[in-house]
Amino acid sequence: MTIRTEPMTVNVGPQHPSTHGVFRVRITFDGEDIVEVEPVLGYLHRGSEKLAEERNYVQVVTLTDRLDYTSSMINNQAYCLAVEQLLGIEPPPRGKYLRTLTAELQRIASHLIAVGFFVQELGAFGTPLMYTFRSRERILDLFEMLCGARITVSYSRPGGVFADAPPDFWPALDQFLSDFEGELEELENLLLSNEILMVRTRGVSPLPPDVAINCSVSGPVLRASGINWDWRKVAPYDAYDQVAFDIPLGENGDNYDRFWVRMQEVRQSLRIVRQCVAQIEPGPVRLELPMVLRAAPGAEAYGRVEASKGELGFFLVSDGGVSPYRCKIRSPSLINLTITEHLLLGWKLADMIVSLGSVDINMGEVDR
Amino acid sequence: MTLNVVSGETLAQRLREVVPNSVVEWNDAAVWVEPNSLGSVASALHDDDEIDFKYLNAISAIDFVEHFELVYHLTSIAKRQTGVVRSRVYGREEPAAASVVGVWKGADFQEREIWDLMGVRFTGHPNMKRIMLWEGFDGHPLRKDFL
Amino acid sequence: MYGLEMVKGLAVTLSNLMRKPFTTSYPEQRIRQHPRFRGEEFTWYEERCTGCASCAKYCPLGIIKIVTAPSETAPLQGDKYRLETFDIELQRCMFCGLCVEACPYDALFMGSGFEEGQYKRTDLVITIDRLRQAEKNPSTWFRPQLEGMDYRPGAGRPLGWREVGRENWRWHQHEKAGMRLAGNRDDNVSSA
Amino acid sequence: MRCVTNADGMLSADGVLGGNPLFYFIYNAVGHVAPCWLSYLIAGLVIMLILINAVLLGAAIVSWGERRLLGRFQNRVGPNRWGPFGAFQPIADLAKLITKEDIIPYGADRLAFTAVPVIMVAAVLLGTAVLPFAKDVALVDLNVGVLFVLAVSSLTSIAIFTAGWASNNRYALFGAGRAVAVLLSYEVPVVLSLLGVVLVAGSMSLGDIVAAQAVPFFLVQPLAFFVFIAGMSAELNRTPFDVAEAESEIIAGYHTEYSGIKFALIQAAEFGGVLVVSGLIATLFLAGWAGPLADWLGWLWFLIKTFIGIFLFVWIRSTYPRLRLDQIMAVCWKFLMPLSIINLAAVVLEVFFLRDANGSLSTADLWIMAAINIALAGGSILFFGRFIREKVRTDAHTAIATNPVARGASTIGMG
Repeated sequence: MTIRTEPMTVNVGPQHPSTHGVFRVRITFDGEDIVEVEPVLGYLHRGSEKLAEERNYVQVVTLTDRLDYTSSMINNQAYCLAVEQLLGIEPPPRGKYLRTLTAELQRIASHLIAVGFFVQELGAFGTPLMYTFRSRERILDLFEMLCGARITVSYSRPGGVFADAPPDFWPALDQFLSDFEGELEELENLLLSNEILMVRTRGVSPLPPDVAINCSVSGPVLRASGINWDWRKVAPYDAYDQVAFDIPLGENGDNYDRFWVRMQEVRQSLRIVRQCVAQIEPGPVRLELPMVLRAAPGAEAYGRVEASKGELGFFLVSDGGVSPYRCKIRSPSLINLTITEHLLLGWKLADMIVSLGSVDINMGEVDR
Repeated sequence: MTLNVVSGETLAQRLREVVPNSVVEWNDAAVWVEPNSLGSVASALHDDDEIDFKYLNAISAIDFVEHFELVYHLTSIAKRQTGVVRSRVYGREEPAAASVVGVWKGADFQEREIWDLMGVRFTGHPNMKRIMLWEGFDGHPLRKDFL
Repeated sequence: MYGLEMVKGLAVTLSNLMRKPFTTSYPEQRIRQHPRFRGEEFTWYEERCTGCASCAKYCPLGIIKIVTAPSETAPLQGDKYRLETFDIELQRCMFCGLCVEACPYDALFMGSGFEEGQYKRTDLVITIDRLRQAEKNPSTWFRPQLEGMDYRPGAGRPLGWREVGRENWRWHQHEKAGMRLAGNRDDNVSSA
Repeated sequence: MRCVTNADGMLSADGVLGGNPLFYFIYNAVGHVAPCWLSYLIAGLVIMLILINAVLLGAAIVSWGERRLLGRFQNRVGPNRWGPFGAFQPIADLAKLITKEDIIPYGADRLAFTAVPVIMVAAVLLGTAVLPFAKDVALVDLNVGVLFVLAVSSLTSIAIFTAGWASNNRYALFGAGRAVAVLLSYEVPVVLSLLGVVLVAGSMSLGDIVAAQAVPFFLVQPLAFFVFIAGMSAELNRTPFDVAEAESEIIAGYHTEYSGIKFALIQAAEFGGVLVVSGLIATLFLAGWAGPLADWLGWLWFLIKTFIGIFLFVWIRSTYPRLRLDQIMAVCWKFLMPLSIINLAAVVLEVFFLRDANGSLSTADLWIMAAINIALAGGSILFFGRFIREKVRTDAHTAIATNPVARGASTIGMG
């Protein structure tokens, strides 16, 4: 006997406790099973690309802070790389190392948020989240020491970073690195092979590699599907060619793999930070550039980095003026959302939240 | 492990064999193609064994006032090479280009965004609606003449 | 396996029960603020300011409003302008610090406060009088000369205008033309 | 007419309030000036008022304690603003909630929507009626106490379903559907586990069950203890079975639309439920008021044991993620059901072989049972736990197998 059921359409978001900001999905449920998915975006659209056309090259750095507000350092870095490519300049080595170091610290912070909220969405009442935030606060403290702000850092500038680290930064960083080892271990003990977490996430919403490539997915989501693609390795920028690190790869591309890849990337980032601290040498951190930069008319540059969410690219076009003629932002979160339908269809309401969390989107970046 | 850049010339030669009358011009960095042949160009590049552009990085649209320019950054993950395909779309009232969603699903949101903000319509896109702004919004904000 | 990992998880949370909380109860306890903190209540030294409006031009949001007028009292001393308006619209400020970066004479500094709450939006606009009267606790952000001084903003020792410059600006006079120096508090240095 | 009576007078015959000294004190005092029926009513109402207030105050303390404990488990402070260690926080919350607007959503069934908080609180209060707080101190020592507790605790499921249905909200409907599925399923193993307890104690009266625990029943029947805790966390909607109000999935589940004083009542019912269930755990498995100097300090032992139960619930809540609805059903029917049946079978056999001529069990017998059952518990939890895990594993494997481009093992490894 089949039971006749009536599909029920539910608006999940934009004010849902766990849609990562103001993301909205219109979902049709059959009981608890998802039969239709339609993502609705744009609630945080601020027109960053248009704003960038009216600001000079340095001022745009402050806009990039606000794209993915959980990884501002990496956004700054990506934009500055694009501008440097546009101007044909290269920052001094210490600047490169500082950028690499801060980017990896930011990657740790961002992945900690991703993992914390992922487990929060699985229903753990705040505990893993508080543990991850405990470590993240330390990183943000380091950022405050470095550049006076915790989230909207504006640390990188075209031609380097705005200032060298203060002398008390290095002992604080060492202290953090040694403390974080234990905190990370605690987190792994709590989460990495917890049976409930495994049961909830293994085999759920798998993303096959061919779909991942076809949907232009990038970052940890792509690597969780088993594809060895990391811009830090493929086209090393800044000081990434000077440091050794591994790329964790998943097997099935399910929720657990995406979570696992992030946990492992935190370890690898820690490794990179340690190497940066060991290798960095005194010297200038920023090129002497005029305050108002000008690029050659018609110059174009596509600068990209491996941000915490995926490939973050800035496509800059210059018309010879003081501000970019066009500043296209290739945001990983938006393009990773292409797989929403693939991930959710056929799974249950409870898995929907977790799968969305495992993609780790950030609405500041999706809507821009 | 290095990243090769496929020059526009190579792309142009390949495209002229597979998709006739599609190539407009080329230089070292990129190849320019006809906007309404973008779909077949995309599948040609996607299926070609040598070029193997299975991964679409980004579609950018630039408003050069006299024309719109679409820039496709493409990557082959297996061959570790990148390339750029560009296309000029003329007209300001209802400029249109062929959609590449059938080839790269990742173009879905990006083409919708370009339609929304730049006003270039992609023919063949299954869901050509505004994405960031609401339906009924007047104008396309990223155009240079939008104030 | 077999629920042992779940027992391990219980052990982790139990060990944290005994640990000291890592949060602070904000109004009573305050975390240590770093000297580079970019805070509100900009510190501005009228003595150093020439009214060039570099900050206003460099502000990405255009929230700084500067109006200068020709000085009538002492035009021959090199002080051609006096400032009539120096408004910072704090409610739109994003504390990027680019105005500080742009200032060529070390006259504008980020502040060190972070508790600006007002009942009216207009009260959030910092006016020139408020800037004059405010206690000078400049942040060391983008001011390397302050970092070498072992100075901490908020530690209770305001800095006078002579101490904050990159070098001794001889051409700044103690009292500029047309200045109302009612709120000038740094007269520990005798006049030049 | 004077209605003075002594402790074994006419009123003890009806069983209700039997032997309660406070009751007789009030009854006698009022009886000097009032007719019999009125003094009976007044005495009863006073006792009930005391109990209701005690339970609601207890719920407030539980809510405060849970938040403090959760805070410390999560390495933060928890509520600490008002009163010593923030102890007046529940009062502040209540004051806030009472002053909030009481919203009944458009399209809601007003009567049902309003009745739900009342039903929920009533169910919790009813549960306390049979709890022995100390030696011979219970509102009523029903001879079917266990049955009564089970009956009133399932009232909650009706209330929750009504709430979900009456709210005219889809999230609430999700919550209601989930809650009913969970609550109805988990009744079965809980009842089966309590059957073992009743068998060993030889009585359904909670007072007798406490008296029978020469060896606490969590040692004699660890399986029943485990199943009861798991089942009760499901009935209380607590982690890892809190699907009915899973805040990350369906906002707040069945009470999404409740606000103001109604929300406060639902919260009171939830925390009161924790209190009552912890009291039940203390009574049924931790020997209730029994302990050194039980005649005078029985209430203290009861409180301590209740606190152990509360702590256990908070601890579990702070640690585990939530299971999915189908997995919760799997845990119930494939894991807890067999465990409770094994427990019941073992207890039946043991009682059959160990009991003496009158059908009662000595302390030595209980220790023997404890030894056998602990071994049995370990073995069967491992066995059935593996069973569940195997099932999940194959699920995962089929998912991979249907994946057309599944890759071989490739973990970290790339220079």
